[in-house]
Amino acid sequence: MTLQGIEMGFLEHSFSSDSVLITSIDEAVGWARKSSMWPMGFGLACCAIEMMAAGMPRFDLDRLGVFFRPSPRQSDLMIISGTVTLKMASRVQRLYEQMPEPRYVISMGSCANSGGPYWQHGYHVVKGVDRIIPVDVYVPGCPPRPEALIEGLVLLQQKIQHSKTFAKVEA
Amino acid sequence: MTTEDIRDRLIEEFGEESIFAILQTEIEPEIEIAAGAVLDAAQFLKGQGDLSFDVLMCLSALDVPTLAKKPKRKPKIDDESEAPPQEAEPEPEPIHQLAVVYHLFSVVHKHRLALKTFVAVDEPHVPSVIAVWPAADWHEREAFDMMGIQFDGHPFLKRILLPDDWEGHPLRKDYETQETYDVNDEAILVPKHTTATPEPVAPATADE
Amino acid sequence: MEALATLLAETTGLTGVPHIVWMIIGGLTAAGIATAVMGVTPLLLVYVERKVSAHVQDRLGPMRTGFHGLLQTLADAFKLLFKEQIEPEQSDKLLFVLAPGVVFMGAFAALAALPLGMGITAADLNVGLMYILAMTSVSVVGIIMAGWASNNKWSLLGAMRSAAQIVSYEVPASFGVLTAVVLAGSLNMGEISAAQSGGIWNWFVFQSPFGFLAFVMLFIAGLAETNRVPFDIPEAESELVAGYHTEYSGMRFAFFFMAEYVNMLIVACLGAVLFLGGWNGVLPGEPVFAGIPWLLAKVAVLMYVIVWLRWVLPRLRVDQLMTVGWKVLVPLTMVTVLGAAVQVLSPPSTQIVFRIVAWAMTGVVVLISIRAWRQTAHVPIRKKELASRAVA
Amino acid sequence: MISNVTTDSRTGLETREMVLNMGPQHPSTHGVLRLEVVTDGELVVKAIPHIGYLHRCFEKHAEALSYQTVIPYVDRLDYLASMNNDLGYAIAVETLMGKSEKTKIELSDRVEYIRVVVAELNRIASHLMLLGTFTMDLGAITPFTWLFRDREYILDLFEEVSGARLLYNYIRVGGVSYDFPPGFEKKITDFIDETLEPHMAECDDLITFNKIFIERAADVGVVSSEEALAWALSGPMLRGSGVGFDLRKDDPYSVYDRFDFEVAVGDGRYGPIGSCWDRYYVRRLEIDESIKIIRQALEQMPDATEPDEVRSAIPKTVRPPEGEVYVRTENPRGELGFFVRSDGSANPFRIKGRSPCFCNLSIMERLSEGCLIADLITILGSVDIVLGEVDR
Repeated sequence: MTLQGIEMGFLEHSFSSDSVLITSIDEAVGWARKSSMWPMGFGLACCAIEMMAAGMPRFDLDRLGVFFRPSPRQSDLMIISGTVTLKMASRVQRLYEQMPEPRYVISMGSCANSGGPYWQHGYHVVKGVDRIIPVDVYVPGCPPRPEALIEGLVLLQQKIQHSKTFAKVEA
Repeated sequence: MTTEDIRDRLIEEFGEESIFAILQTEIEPEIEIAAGAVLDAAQFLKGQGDLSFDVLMCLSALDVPTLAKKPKRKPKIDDESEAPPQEAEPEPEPIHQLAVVYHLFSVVHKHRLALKTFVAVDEPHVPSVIAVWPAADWHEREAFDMMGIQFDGHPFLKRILLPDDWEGHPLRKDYETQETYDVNDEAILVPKHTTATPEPVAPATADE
Repeated sequence: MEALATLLAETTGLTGVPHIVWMIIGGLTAAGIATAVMGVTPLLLVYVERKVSAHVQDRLGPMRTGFHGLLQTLADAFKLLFKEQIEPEQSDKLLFVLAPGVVFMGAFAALAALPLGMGITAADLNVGLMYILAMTSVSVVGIIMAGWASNNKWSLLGAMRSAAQIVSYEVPASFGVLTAVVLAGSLNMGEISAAQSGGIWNWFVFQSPFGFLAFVMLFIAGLAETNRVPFDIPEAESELVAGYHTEYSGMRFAFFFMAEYVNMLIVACLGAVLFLGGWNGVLPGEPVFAGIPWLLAKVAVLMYVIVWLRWVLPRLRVDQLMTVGWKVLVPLTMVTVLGAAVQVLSPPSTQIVFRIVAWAMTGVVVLISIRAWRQTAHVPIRKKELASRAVA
Repeated sequence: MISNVTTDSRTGLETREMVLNMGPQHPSTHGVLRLEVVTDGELVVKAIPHIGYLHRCFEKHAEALSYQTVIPYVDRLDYLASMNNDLGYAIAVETLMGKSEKTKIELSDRVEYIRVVVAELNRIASHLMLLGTFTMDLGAITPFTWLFRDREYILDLFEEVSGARLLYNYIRVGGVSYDFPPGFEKKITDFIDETLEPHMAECDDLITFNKIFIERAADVGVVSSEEALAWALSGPMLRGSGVGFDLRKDDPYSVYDRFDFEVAVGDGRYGPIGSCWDRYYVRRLEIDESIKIIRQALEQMPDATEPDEVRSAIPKTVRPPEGEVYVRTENPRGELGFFVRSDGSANPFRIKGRSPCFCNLSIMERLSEGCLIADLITILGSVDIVLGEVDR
């Protein structure tokens, strides 16, 4: 597929080239998406406390338009905040599948990145959430400070802004 | 009431074939008891007014595979009373045993006691004490999950922490970590402590 | 619409054009205005809600999208437009797609009869009030459709709760509205508002203690009908995930969201028009064009109270909600209707007593509210309040 | 699936119980708890907790690591009260070391006081979090943000002393990792005087004595004192039921016997003793008691005599003599016990953590019988679970 992987229905094949119009539409859509990232309010472990702290008065993710939604259907972003265990893995996968496109994943903390401190003897720990779902941004730390999570969100914003929805991408 | 007194009371009630040595006196008074006598002893300890151990603080399971290989461990703890039968033999075979420890506390008298029982690993049967202390419910399920101890009379003895399809009992000393696990019919690699590098899945929403 | 057509005909001076043309043009204009209101108001209200909530909670709220986050909800809406719309596999596809439309339509249709000023109504109906009450109840059908079609147990529970709640609170709301009808002697919103002209002392809240009580009851019932805290049990986030719209994504979810805010607007508007004097100012004899700002100001205050309450109160339980509705609000609103009738029939010389009681009640409630507001509203205000209490 | 079918004798219609799956992803299961809820409409027939979604193999790790390096894993058990966990573990290992004269560790008084101060500060932080999440479960969002803001100040203090915000790794076997920085005592008292105490008064105004809040929480999830003991409940769960048992008072560890404080007990002010409100209020009062302890500890604390005093007692390799101990301390959530068995080597032979949440949660199935879905959330909130500790 030459166009980007996102299903856009009738819009998908109606633009043929990288015109100024399409570039501007891309920019506008990118702006809207990056300004309004709604993560799923979904905590796993210790990192979830820091994720909550990031949404609370001191750090206030609402400044960036980040606004926690309880239902996966209404969220754009999943923050894997903590250790994913084998028992939990299928649930995480299902939640990811329930989210509508375009969807993004931030892997927060060492456990989600690679198993972290539980790498060595964790017989029940998934050694990195990227074994089960694709990840866009990794935030290191155990647990990452809220500032680190905000940095991760800003990185994801940049990624969204630069991605193309309508314009052709050189293969 | 000292630990000796409690042991004497227990021996009086259940006989010497069920109640064994005091394993430890300072900090944590601990009495060894035969697996078959656990439930009766529990009822006795809770019911007697001057004992009234009304709280089961903790129930722990232990795996003691090397116990018989190091016979000098036991005498240090126990000095005067008769030793457990499996340790009385002069040249013991290495026996793989499991143990269950009950930590009891009495809110009324503010005294505590630990009961310990040993079972063979191939027939790990201990009577459940749920009827005496309801708190034992989840503790026993956990001990079953982690160590594979069968609590006879437990109404719902299923795995509690691990998934139902898990193989083995991870806290046993001879447990081998399984290498893959099926998540939604898709095997996930559970790498052992090696230098294997994880292979990330390609993101569905590709960038650029 | 009639008034608008006449207004258009008079202002343009084209008397030769047949009246029906003006009716059509007027209707389209009114529809255009209503659509614009419908589209813009929720955007604005969501922004206000997020800002107010942030300030109540010692936060800043949206700051990065536009000046002080002014474009935040625009970005949200734009994003939702370009979002995948999921239809769950096991869902009832037709109902699932229809439900947001029905909910949206109910709120949208009710807007038609809302007056914004003297004679400025899309449809100036004789039974405007009954029409609004009927239309706001249509959305409950949509909510049940959504809950059923989603094939999700949380959605179903949310929808059932919502149905029970809206049907229950329709009764006290109607009685509350009826009190104003009795006091004014008309079902037409314009005439009810006109009956309160001539200064602040003629507003129903100040004219009659029953008017004031009915206003409070109507406001509470309105909170319940729009699923706002403390009556937000149909979408109780901590209990039912997101209630009846758990399975909705993208623009369909946005429809539910917008309908909720338009319903809030309708409740605030009803309260202002029926009891707070509508478009009449504080002093008698104000110019006609001052009507719209006055009405908007009153609506804004009521909206602020609705938003503020949401962020400082816990929520009731289902059975408590029913208790409040059936055992407290219904009898009390019945009393207000009867009381209003008594007041209307009693001789003019006794009216002064009713007025004094009404002023006293209003005063007490306003004072309590201001104190509560100072404790919760905004950091600097709250700090001052804390300091003053520490001294005392 | 457990599902009873009852048939109406007149209409012949079948009524089937609905099985709801609450969690592991649900806004108010406080992590990854899963409840299998059998409901009859809004009524809960039974709720069966399923745990283990965060089983991180703590006990297996502990067997493979040396005594000091287990501490980071202990931190991650109850990640809201790391200091208290560390304290419990350190005391357990020190008691085990004390079994032999050779390995006995003598702690200086300053170390003991530092431990008490940080543990009590962490207790406050943890309770602030609980009060917040509990009110959020009941639908009030603002108290949560306010209390979280106050918690941040405590985290600032911890950051200064240990370098970390959440998981401190601060209390070690045989001491603490660093002494207090200069002027730290004053910072603590300033924080308590100027921030914590006024803000707690504010919290009481906003939520503790809120009518709706009391209606929701009192008379719900009542645990009698006999039941609490039989199920081995501990901490605020036990004290809320009217049993004044606090390990700091009844089985003092560290230097807790030197302080004058009271044990908060549920008094059934609104409804029966042992309700959710009682448990909430016990935690609220414990914040005040912790403040008392901190003040006394800071007063009694001896000055630092030499720079490395707090660390000098830590041996290079901790090798306790053979034996077993079960040591319990009062965690914010209740009795945290560590069963440690040593075989004389540098690694523990077996560590079992007796986590308070694990035991407190086991009564959930009993408590949930016959309540409403909304009450289920209230009860779960009042149990105050941290899944890291339940699942270990």
